[in-house]
Amino acid sequence: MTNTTDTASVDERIKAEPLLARLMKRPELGAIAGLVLVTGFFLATASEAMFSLSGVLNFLSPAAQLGILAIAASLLMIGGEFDLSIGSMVAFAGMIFGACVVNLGLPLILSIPVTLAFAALIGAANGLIVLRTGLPSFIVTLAGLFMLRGLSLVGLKWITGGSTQLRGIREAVEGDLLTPLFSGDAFGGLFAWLAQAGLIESFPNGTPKVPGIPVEILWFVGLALAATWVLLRTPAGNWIFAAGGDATAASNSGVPVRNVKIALFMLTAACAALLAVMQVMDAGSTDARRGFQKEFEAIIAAVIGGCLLTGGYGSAIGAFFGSVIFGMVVIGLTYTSFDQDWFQVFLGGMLLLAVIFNNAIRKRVTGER
Amino acid sequence: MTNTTDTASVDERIKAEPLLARLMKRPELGAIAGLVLVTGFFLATASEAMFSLSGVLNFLSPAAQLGILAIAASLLMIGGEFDLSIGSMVAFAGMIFGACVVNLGLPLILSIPVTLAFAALIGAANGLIVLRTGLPSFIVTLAGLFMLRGLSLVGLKWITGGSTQLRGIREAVEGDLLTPLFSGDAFGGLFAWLAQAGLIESFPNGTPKVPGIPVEILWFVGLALAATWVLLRTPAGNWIFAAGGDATAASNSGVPVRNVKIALFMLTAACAALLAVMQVMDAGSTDARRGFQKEFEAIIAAVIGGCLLTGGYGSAIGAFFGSVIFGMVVIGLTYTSFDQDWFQVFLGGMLLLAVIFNNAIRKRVTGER
Amino acid sequence: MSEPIIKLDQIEKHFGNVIALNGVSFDVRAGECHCLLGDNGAGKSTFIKTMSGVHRPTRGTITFEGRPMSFSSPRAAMEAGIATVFQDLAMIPLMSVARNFFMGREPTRGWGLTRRFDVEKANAITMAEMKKMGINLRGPDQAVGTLSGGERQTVAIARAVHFGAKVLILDEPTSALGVRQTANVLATIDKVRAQGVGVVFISHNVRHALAVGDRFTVLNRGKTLGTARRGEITSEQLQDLMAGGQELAQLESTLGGTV
Amino acid sequence: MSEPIIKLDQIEKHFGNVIALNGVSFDVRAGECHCLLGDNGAGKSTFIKTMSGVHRPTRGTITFEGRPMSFSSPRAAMEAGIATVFQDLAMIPLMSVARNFFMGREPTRGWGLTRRFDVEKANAITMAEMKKMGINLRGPDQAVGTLSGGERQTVAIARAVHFGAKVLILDEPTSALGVRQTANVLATIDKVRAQGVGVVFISHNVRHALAVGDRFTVLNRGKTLGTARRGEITSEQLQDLMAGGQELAQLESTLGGTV
Amino acid sequence: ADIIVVAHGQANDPFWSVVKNGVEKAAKDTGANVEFRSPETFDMVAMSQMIDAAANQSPDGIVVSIPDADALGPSIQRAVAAGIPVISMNSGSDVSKSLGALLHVGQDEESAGRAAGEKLAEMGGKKGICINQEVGNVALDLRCKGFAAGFGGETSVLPTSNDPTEIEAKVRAALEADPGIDTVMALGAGTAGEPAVAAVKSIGKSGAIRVATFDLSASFLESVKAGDAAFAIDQQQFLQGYLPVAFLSLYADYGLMPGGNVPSGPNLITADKAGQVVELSAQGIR
Ligand SMILES: Nc1ncnc2c1ncn2[C@@H]1O[C@H](COP(=O)(O)OP(=O)(O)OP(=O)(O)O)[C@@H](O)[C@H]1O
Ligand SMILES: Nc1ncnc2c1ncn2[C@@H]1O[C@H](COP(=O)(O)OP(=O)(O)OP(=O)(O)O)[C@@H](O)[C@H]1O
Ligand SMILES: [Mg+2]
Ligand SMILES: [Mg+2]
Repeated sequence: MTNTTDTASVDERIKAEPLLARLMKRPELGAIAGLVLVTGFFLATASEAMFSLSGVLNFLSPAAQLGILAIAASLLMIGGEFDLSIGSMVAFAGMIFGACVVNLGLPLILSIPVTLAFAALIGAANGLIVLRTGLPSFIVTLAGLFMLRGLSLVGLKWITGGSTQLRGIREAVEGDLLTPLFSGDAFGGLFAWLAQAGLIESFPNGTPKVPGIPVEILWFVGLALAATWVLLRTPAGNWIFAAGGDATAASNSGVPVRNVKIALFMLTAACAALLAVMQVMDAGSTDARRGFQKEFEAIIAAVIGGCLLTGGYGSAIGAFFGSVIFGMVVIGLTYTSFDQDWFQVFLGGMLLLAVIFNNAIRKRVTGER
Repeated sequence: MTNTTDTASVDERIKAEPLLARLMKRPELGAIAGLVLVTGFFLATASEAMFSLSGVLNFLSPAAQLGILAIAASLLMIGGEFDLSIGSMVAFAGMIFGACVVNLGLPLILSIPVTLAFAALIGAANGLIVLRTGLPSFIVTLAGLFMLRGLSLVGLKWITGGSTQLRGIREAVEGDLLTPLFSGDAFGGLFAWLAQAGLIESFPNGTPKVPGIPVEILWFVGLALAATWVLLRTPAGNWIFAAGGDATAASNSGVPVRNVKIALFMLTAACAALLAVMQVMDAGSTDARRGFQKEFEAIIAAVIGGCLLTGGYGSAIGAFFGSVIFGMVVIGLTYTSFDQDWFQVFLGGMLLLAVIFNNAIRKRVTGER
Repeated sequence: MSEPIIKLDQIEKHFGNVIALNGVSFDVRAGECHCLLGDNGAGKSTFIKTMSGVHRPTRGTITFEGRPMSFSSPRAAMEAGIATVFQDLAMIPLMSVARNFFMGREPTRGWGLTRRFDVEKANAITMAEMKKMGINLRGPDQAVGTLSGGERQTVAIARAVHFGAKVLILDEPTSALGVRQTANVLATIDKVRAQGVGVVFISHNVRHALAVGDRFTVLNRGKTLGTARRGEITSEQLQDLMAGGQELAQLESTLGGTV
Repeated sequence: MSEPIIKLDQIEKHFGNVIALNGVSFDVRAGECHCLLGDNGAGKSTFIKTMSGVHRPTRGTITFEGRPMSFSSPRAAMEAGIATVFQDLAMIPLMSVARNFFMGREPTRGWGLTRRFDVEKANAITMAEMKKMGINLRGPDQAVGTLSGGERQTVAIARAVHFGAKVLILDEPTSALGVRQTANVLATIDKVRAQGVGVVFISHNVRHALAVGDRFTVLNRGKTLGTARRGEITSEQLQDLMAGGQELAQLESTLGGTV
Repeated sequence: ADIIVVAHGQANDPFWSVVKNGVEKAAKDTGANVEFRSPETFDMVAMSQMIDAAANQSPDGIVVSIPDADALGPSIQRAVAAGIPVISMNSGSDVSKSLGALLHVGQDEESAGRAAGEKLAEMGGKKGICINQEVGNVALDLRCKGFAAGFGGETSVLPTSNDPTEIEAKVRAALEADPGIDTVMALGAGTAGEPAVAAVKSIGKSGAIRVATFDLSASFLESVKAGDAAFAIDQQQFLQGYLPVAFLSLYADYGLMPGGNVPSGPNLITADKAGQVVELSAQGIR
């Protein structure tokens, strides 16, 4: 071959690039600027209770629940599809799970896999319809949104004999070995010790004000790490980016686009079911309105975190930060002294500001125009 | 130049194509198959009152109200953008309009232009933010969704002194010359005559059961025709397709992409305001939840009608049929004897069936694979 | 010789930390074909994009017909009389051939509210211009996305030629073309040049460049290597310059001067 | 001569009412370079897409290594040992060069849960293969969308060559390449052919085809015009066939045999 | 008899599902053929169109709820003009007569709110929040308004979505941000009442902060029984579904109709009564 002089190592056509610029270019870290902005805002305006340990866990817990959906939704969006049925899936899977533990009396070790499998099956059906018909996933999963919501109502009424709420779940799962994995707080012992040692606040009776870290937060963090690992460090991650970037080109290059997409639909549905299990066990009951509009919020969180609606670009860590931003803004206003009538104005304004700020900082730092 | 033999007129590489196939290839007509399916379904299952004159107008009227939004949304989607704030805009513009006629006592000839201009201004702001920042319109107009909804609440409370409902609009616009253009029924005289002649049903007291054609239906049809004309027969239509198909390529080819997109955002917002004016005048009141989730339904109708979420493809006539299908399914259930609990299951199922049927028929007829 | 229609001076263009152009000067005169040559990644496409209003130069000046000029958009450049065939063609795959052909410059009929896109005229012109280039389209309403690579490229060239007013920029216009179509494009360049249009022609094919070029400017790694007039330079010298001045002897021996 | 690796017989392909291929037969043997030539829109790309599993033929049979075969997907064809450079390159613009290079065939490291995409290896191979083709990339993580046309084409070729097992299909691989890169690609074809790979080479450049081709099949309007061996046909005859058998004399005289 | 019910609440709303159960029971008891319809969201325009659709089918009676008299008035009047007997229920007691309805079965939202507010003030409340999970829904806004009027002390509205998790976090945030709050008024038992009880519990103030809710849910009633919550306001919406259908069917068959409005609530359910209601609530009857 030709003997070109090796100029790659010192290319005169590349300017030196500071570390910060290199970091901000990563879609994973784009949302950090928005998080900083929002945190700064609340530090300045909110009651200090918000950033006490219990206050932080209080807004992280809904953020985590949203995030479990948002991370899965972000993977699906990167893969080029939507799933609008995940909110309804939360209600539907909650019903299945409730029926398993209350009506059939199954232990968790059976109920949870059954619930997840059921959800994954429906996810696979969504995926198959999308791929078979070539219809946009928006419309197919929209039909799923309506149908699952309706079926939850019909099913709950049928199971309970007329009510839209199924109760008695907490009693049914009490004492099950798996319960602590899906509900309640983790590290209870540690926190009790810390409280005794006076390191964290406690009630007058000596029990810590914060009994532990809600398990959903651990799941949320774990899921974000796992999804990031898959996206960035496995062949499957490469396939997801490729399938979403250009399905034809990916398929022509040998990526099994169909399988990737179906797997993503299954994952998204299963994550919705996982959330349902946790919510139902925490609340002790489920009703037909659970998860209402969560699909929408999950997409919002993913987009705040830098996912493109057109697919092929985004990150799970972005969705993680997006969920935290969203959760913080939604709960945060309550800690401030603003008139609560302005809540929605404030919510919209903060979201827009956070995203614009992300964007502006990234452009400034990386020198894009 | 070279002298090629003229083979274009009789190209041996083209099979003869029946008229039906040529028609079904047009995005305008793709949704007809779904409409036929849905109509057939209701003919078979619904009370015959549904397809009486008054029954048809009854489901066409909500379809028309949705359609006014959906047609504008379809143009915007073809142009490659979304506007999620149109539902909230209905409430917001309704409030502005209500304040104009009730609180300021302005005549319609001033109130309506003021309302439309206000809306268009907000639309332009949406567009400018999208183009300036390069953020997806999804997230920008989502912020608009929250903010406008919140402002409607705050504004209504401020105007009415604490209530979220503004009343007395019917009285305020009564007698205004422009009122018949935006509310009530058209062709009242004709229908009265028809009833007298016994050609259409009438109440025992002799007034026709159907007092006329609701004006929103006329607006709906007019708008669909105008939008179709613009899309297919004007340079602006070509620019809309180009801007949505590939903004960079369009801009490189000399299409004023920015202006096109801003104009579309303004149009969409103005159509939402138009709907608000009609709804408010019809209902005589407005409240902070008007238009709730209409943005979503408008997108659904446009997608049923064949618009792609990725932009660059679709039609206004498709959105027209999509709205009629959606309106028919939503109201149609009222005429059947299905249990309301099953409504959502039914709605989702019908939508999916209609879209799949559209698709299958088109593929079959045009021989695509 | 006549004054240049457009003249670019010391153009630099940076993308983030990438320096794509590092001081390039270039001009085109009426009635000449100025070839822009160079290795892959030398910056040719980036350069002509700054010329046609797509990119704004990071540094450097543009003079159009004697006046300093900064095109705010491709549309502005177009209105000033610059027509471009981009390397990526700038076509909308979902739109029909005729609509792509007239995108941004639709012919109209009627006045006021009845002013409309003259579809019949657009269709007729498209078919005729394509046939001139040697492509018999099946119909003007075929989507561009279903055309073959060469057919698509021909649409882009026919479009630029049809609207080309003062400067015609062609970025590797013949890369996907068949023998006959290539001959037609080269003949077309010859023809419009004779009509006083200034042509900028980018190619990797030395023979094509030598066939129509009046001047030859070679870019290398974002910088100008120099400009030569027709007749001042041999095919071999040009080829060496285009390859970045590197030795081709070894290859040429194995493949027998085929490149 | 050896048995063909892949043999296609009387292939037809219709798109709706468009007949793109109307009975084309073709085969490739191990260690030969079979050129597929023809006018724009003749159906070359459509034909090689049926060969690599993208399209399913409307009619006709495919025989792979002696057994009838119908590839269900490009992945299946790839696994059977067919590597293709498509005319549109099949790259994802938003993804990095290295990720595109290994798309669908990622190298891994570790076992079980720690089995992961070996990014370092992928990066190193990508840089090395690109340099072999004459392109010095700035870095393996540059997005393909920001590469120049020729750089992008080189990625696609380097990828196919790297993975090419039994058949290597190249659809106009040299169209956007510079002088040096073209020479490299032709030399590469020569090399892999010597290793026993069957090469299908599509080009509009008669010189490139003659430089590496062993056999030449010409398509015209969806049909085979015939196949010739190297040496059986002159450059001029081939050129006439490629232009659909039409007179080029007039053009050649004005442009002096440049095409 | 053919009777159509058009309500503004959705079938999957726990409150309205009880109304619907009442309707179904009445249908079974009277043998009438009854259909229950409601728009997908709180949407007055859609609801008026549904009333028109109902009138088109010329049933023997229509039951409607009237949360917005201006918007629904013309449709109701059209139905009345067409000679269809109409009974209003749940909301609209003030306008029912003037629109031509035969009578009204229900509770006035504002006065129910006032009753709750008075009771909570009597229990010692000084500073309260009203959790509104559907701001802009006039019926819910009226409840908060009534609560504020009856309570007398300092009150504010806490707008939320209707996601229980979010409501719990927000209530907790509100209570932590302002330790002076001693009263929480929820506008729905399942959506807001239960999470509010959980929030109070999580900050260790069960009993110290009084939680009350509109409507019933079995879990909330158990909290009432256990002393974690103060009371629930029952408007016995089962009756709002049952009675109008029964009346209309009797009217159709025999021309019978009571002489005036039927108040179905409010009915405060406190710890002593909670026990007996739990089971019925679990079955969707209360
Ligand atoms: N948007 C961008 N961001 C970063 N680098 C870019 C961008 N656009 C171009 N480049 C880089 O600038 C250099 C010049 O690209 P350009 O497209 O101008 O080359 P070219 O001379 O047209 O090459 P070819 O002959 O292959 O078409 C290339 O190395 C390319 O990678
Ligand atoms: N999806 C499609 N739908 C309709 N027609 C198509 C489709 N794909 C290709 N064609 C038509 O089939 C014919 C053959 O196209 P093909 O891309 O195979 O040509 P080609 O020989 O590769 O030409 P080129 O040299 O220009 O690349 C063209 O006329 C094209 O318009
Ligand atoms: Mg280039
Ligand atoms: Mg081709």
